[in-house]
Amino acid sequence: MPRPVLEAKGLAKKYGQVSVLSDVTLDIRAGEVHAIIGENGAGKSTLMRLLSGYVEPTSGSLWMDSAEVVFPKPAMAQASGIVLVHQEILLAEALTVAENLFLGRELTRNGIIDDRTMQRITSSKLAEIGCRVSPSALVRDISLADRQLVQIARALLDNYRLVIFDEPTAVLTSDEVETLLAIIVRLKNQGIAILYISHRLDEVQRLADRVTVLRDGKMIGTYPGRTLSQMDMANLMVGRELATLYPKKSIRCISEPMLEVSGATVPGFVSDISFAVHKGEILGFGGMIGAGRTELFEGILGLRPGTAKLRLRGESIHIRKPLDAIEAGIGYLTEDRKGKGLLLGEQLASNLTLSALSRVHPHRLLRKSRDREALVHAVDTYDIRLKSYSLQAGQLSGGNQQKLLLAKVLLTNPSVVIIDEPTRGIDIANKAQIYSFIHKLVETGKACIVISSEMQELIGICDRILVMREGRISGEVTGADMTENKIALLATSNVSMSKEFQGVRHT
Amino acid sequence: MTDMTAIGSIQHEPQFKINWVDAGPFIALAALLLVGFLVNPEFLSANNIANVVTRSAFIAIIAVGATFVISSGGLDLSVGSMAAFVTGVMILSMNALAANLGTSAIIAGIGIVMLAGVLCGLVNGVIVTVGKIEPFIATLGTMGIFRALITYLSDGGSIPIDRSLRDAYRPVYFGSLLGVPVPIVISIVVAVAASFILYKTKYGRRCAAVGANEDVARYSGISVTKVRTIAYVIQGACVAIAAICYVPRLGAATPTTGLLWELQVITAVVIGGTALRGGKGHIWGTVAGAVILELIANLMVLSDFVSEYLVAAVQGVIIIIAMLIQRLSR
Amino acid sequence: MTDMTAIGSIQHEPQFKINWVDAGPFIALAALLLVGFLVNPEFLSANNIANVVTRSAFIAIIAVGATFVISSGGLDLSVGSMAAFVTGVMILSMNALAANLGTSAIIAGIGIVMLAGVLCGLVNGVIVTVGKIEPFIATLGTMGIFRALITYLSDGGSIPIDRSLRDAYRPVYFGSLLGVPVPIVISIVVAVAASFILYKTKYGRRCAAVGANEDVARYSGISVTKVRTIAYVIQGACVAIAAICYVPRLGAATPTTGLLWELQVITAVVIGGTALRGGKGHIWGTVAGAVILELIANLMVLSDFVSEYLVAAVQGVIIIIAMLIQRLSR
Amino acid sequence: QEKKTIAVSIPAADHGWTAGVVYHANAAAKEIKAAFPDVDVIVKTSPSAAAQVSAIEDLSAGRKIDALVILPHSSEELTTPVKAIKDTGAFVTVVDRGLSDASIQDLYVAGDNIAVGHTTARFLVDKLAGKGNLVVLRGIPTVIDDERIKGFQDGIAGSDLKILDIQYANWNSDEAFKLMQDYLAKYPHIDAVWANDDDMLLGVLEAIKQSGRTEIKYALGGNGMKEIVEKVIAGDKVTPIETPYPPSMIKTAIYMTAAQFVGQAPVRGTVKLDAPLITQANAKEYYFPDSPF
Ligand SMILES: Nc1ncnc2c1ncn2[C@@H]1O[C@H](COP(=O)(O)OP(=O)(O)OP(=O)(O)O)[C@@H](O)[C@H]1O
Ligand SMILES: Nc1ncnc2c1ncn2[C@@H]1O[C@H](COP(=O)(O)OP(=O)(O)OP(=O)(O)O)[C@@H](O)[C@H]1O
Ligand SMILES: [Mg+2]
Ligand SMILES: [Mg+2]
Repeated sequence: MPRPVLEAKGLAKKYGQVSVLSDVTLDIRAGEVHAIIGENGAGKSTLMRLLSGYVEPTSGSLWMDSAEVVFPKPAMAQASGIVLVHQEILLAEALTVAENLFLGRELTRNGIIDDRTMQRITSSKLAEIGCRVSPSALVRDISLADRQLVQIARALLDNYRLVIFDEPTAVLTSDEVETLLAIIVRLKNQGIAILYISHRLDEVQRLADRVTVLRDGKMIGTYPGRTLSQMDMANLMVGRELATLYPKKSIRCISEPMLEVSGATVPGFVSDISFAVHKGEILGFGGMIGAGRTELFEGILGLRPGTAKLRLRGESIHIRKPLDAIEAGIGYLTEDRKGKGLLLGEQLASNLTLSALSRVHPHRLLRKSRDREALVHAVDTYDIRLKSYSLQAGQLSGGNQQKLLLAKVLLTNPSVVIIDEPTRGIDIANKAQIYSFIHKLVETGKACIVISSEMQELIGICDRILVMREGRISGEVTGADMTENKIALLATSNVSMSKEFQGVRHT
Repeated sequence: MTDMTAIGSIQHEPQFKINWVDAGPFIALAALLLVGFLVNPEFLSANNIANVVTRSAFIAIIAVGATFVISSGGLDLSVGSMAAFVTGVMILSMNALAANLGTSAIIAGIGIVMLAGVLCGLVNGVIVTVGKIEPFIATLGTMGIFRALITYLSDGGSIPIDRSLRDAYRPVYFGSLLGVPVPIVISIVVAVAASFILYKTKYGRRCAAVGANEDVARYSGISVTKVRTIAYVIQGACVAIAAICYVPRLGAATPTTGLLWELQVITAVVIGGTALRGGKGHIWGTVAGAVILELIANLMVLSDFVSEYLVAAVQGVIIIIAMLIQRLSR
Repeated sequence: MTDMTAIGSIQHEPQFKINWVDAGPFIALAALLLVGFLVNPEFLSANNIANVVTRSAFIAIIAVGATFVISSGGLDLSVGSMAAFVTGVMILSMNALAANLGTSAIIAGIGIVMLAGVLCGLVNGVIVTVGKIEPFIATLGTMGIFRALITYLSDGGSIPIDRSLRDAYRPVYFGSLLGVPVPIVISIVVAVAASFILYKTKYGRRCAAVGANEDVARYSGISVTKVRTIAYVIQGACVAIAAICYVPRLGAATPTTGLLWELQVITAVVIGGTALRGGKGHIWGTVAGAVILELIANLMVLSDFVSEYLVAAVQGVIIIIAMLIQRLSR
Repeated sequence: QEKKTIAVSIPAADHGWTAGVVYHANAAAKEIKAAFPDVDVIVKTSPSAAAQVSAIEDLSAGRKIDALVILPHSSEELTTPVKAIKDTGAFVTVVDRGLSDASIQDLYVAGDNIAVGHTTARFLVDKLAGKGNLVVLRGIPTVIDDERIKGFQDGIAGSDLKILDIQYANWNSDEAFKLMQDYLAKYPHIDAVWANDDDMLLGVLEAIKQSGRTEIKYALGGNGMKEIVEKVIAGDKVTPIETPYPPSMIKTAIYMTAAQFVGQAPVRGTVKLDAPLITQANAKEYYFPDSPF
């Protein structure tokens, strides 16, 4: 058995009185992929931050090569060969990709910054993990997925002994995931230790040599990876038997168009797209990263410059600014929860009610009690796991932030709900909850648009899927046609569309 | 499998909780009062404290407005010149009306100055939000503009209030209500109204949201332009209110009226606990900050240690120490 | 799966790219020169332009330093008083040494003022980074301190340079090198050195990173404290260099030397395209910004349209317009 | 005949007295331009010594200047630039503050700051019978302020008048108001106050009025502001006198300079304005109701 690269003994973390992690003991060996799984808020990210020097443990110790080590700063962990790829993206938006990649370890020649070499290395590192952004692009201007890839590239730049990935695939599409997994296998074969967190249990099953399960801040145990089925893992995480993931597709009467969009154009991203979503329908939007799905909807909803003709319940509406959309009853859940979704430094309640202030507080005055009621209700409905109501949004775990954001959007009581990556970073048990929630929404006569990079998810819940490629709709799949192959084909090649897709179906 | 009851015990907000960010400036204030008393017992005499607090009223009132602007992520350097300008406008119009209206020209003047303040604030707001110009530069520009306008209106000299109005108007600075000097009463009213707006209305929530993260605010359906413009308008209104208290004090507007008030105002807001990069505003902290500044100046005069040349240095040191106390007490 | 080459056809990086952020201030500068020429053809006379550019050297040099501070997410309001203070220190020590050293006292003075500038910058840096005090307040405090110190040193009057040194020192402002006035040469040297540091060294990269996102910088193993402190030290050194050019021009340090320079400096930096909230700094833009400010003042003197009382207003309007041009040209 | 240009460089109107200077300079320019079409007068104000140096450079770079009338912010800083103008052959008139090198000045119209302090001091020594407690307000730390204070201190030297306190109030009435309030809180007995400028005196009087204190026998200023001269005319008990330091000296200087070009008798040399005591008897001579100051 290879020697452990890093051992944790009795690690615990408390924030004030609240214990978020207790008595975690684990070892990570060279050349293994060690997966950590657990529900949202189980303490996975906290554990990773403890191991890599971002947070100091309340008690417990870390050992490397049979000597105790402490990492008061991330840089010291990195010096010892441990690097963390964060769940939340940590890059300086105003700097370029290459500058971010080499931040704190810039290359110089004769004391002069060597941008040429850095850009060249950046290009090749990014190409290696399938990311095509220019090294001189500003991080501000690249998509979330690309940012995640840049973050990963950062961790692969040096030869670390232990690379920790905290939900690296949450924002990636399947092809990128494949590339990443291949890289992880390669690292492992080079004798590097990998800690891997994911809510996509299929990845865990494919990759992990050992799996450690956390539940509510406690260690449930470490198991040999191949012996566990996905269902076993889910049951261990949750502590009870789980039902099926996707709700049964009910037969709903889908006829009346709810939102019709025609000629949507977003300069530089999307040209002349038309589609309609119907009452009671869940419409999926698939495609590769950069297909322009996010931009399409941001353009339609007045969040970025763009033009489109809209009809809601048959009546034409004009959306000039985001508020118009909310007032018309169109809710949009952004894919960038940290930058555009939540005020990380604010209380949960004020985050929750921010876009629905007038609904929650029908009177002139704000009342704390109404905020509180809304929060308790949301925590209950969306099963947001938290230890205290008075936290700030940034102190929630990633998945629970996502749930809070969903609650925030639905609080405006929209009749058309557009969800960009609905289950990004959400654990398997809660995914099922969110799916059933979406179903309940459309059963009450609303319409729902789901943009997702997880094809399985789209197939699992949608009635119909539109696939985008390079700013246009390249095809539509329904019913039995909804297979991963079909969608992937439409998303990546331009040959198939002529036969199967004759434009948007209007009813 | 363990049971589920372990989870789900969610802590409610502690019943008894001191908000240390809010307490910071008051602790600094208390420390200052103590030091002052040790330096010169006169410092805590009712008369002296009343004087000092009364004259901190202008800065306090304007700083309350600045709390909105700064909280929403803006900045306003023009407040001092704006105060001078609207004071000039007010006096000129009162004087013009005095012949016909008698002392009720004061009421008209108050209406006019409020209008002028709101308009000036609107101009600032529009330049910043619609023109999308860095607030520092935009309001530095309008600072020059307002200052030039008052210089122009006064021909570089002073615009004194008409004799016939002077006595009727005097109590607004020198009078008292139930023993409390009127300017203090006014600033308390302004601060109460402002905390009400900032903490109890939707607008206040939105203001803090815009300051904390513009994008999130926008995606939440908040009009950043509108919220920030309104903040500047509130600032303008506060400047006008300060002008209303100010006029009876010396009875004139001059090109030096309100000089460097902007620095004092911003300092008061920051000492009060509001971050310059925006986010939550602390109205009462701001008021405490304004009082702290005035007390420091007062302490300088009452103490005998400091050469007149070094007053500014000691003041600088005390401000830095006050900030340290404010910060450490969190 | 089909092959992947189909993706990535939307190219966002244009082949031919003018950096408009960098060009902005120069476009504003060009517009101003045009307007100036229309107002008064004398404006573009070699003599006038040389004068204006020469005297913008002080602000330009200090603003180059401020570009570091602002880029790293800080702010320095104390530069004007610091300039007065170090000028005073320099003159006093030169005068004291002149008796023994003769004109080489100037060399000694230059050494002393550089040391003084660096120390003052260090004080600012340490208060901001170690004391963790909002830069606005910290440097407002030291602004008072430096101002008081020069008042104290000069006994409220002025500190003139010794007659025996005056002529030897004169060329540093009035001389020229290959036909270019010395202060222009010095500011170009400073700007070149600064662009080298900001764009070509690790420190410069880290400076921008600290300003763009402190947390990310810290997590990347960059010492935010160190980077920001060094920025203030650079600022101090630049102030000292400006002081060196300043002395021969005015021949004395007074308590009013450098008054309100801080506003001009910050304005120059912002007009130059560096954002006040930190991030990438634009050295040459800053220099252009300083020249723009001086040109506006010059234009005010050369044009005859504006009542003397309204000069500040017109200046304010022009600054706002310059910012608009700068912003729109992106 | 060739058109002559007179450039006038003065401080910007940053408080009452300088505002008066700007007013009188503009008035003189207008009158002269109207009276003598061949003489052009350009008035430029500058907020600081450095700006004034720039303004002079600009004026001379832009056109040929036949005469310069300057009220310098400070002597040292402006000597060299004014000399440069002189070297182009211009006639140089200096007002109020002499340059470090007196040979540059063709004409010098001088105010006497030392006398402002000294005259006031002698009045107080006399009226208080050489005994009492004084508080003093200073302006902005500049040479002008320095000289007034020095004159005052020399004036009370040898008497038993004691300066309890002296602080800066920046020639600003608001700050003077606050400072006086603090003096009143600090000192239970004050016999007289001297604010070295009338702007500040306004604030002082308001503070005294508010305090209701009656032991203060005199509150004096200086500069000849019209509000204060009115008080003197009215026979005010607390402010019975005033020392002039008339901003109109700039007008005198501009006229005398213009005489170089239009008059028969060119004027050179030094014109010293004294600072006599303005009392109820002569106050009317110093009262200009139309001036802003
Ligand atoms: N700074 C903090 N202060 C208080 N509580 C915190 C803080 N940071 C995290 N927590 C709490 O710690 C718990 C564990 O969070 P963590 O981010 O480790 O969960 P996670 O397992 O990574 O979940 P997810 O799958 O949703 O990312 C959560 O309940 C969270 O609210
Ligand atoms: N060829 C390309 N090279 C570099 N960047 C690209 C390219 N194509 C797209 N992008 C980046 O991708 C972004 C568009 O992705 P967008 O988020 O719209 O896609 P999406 O379909 O919503 O994908 P997802 O939501 O799955 O990330 C743009 O911001 C753009 O910067
Ligand atoms: Mg996590
Ligand atoms: Mg997207």
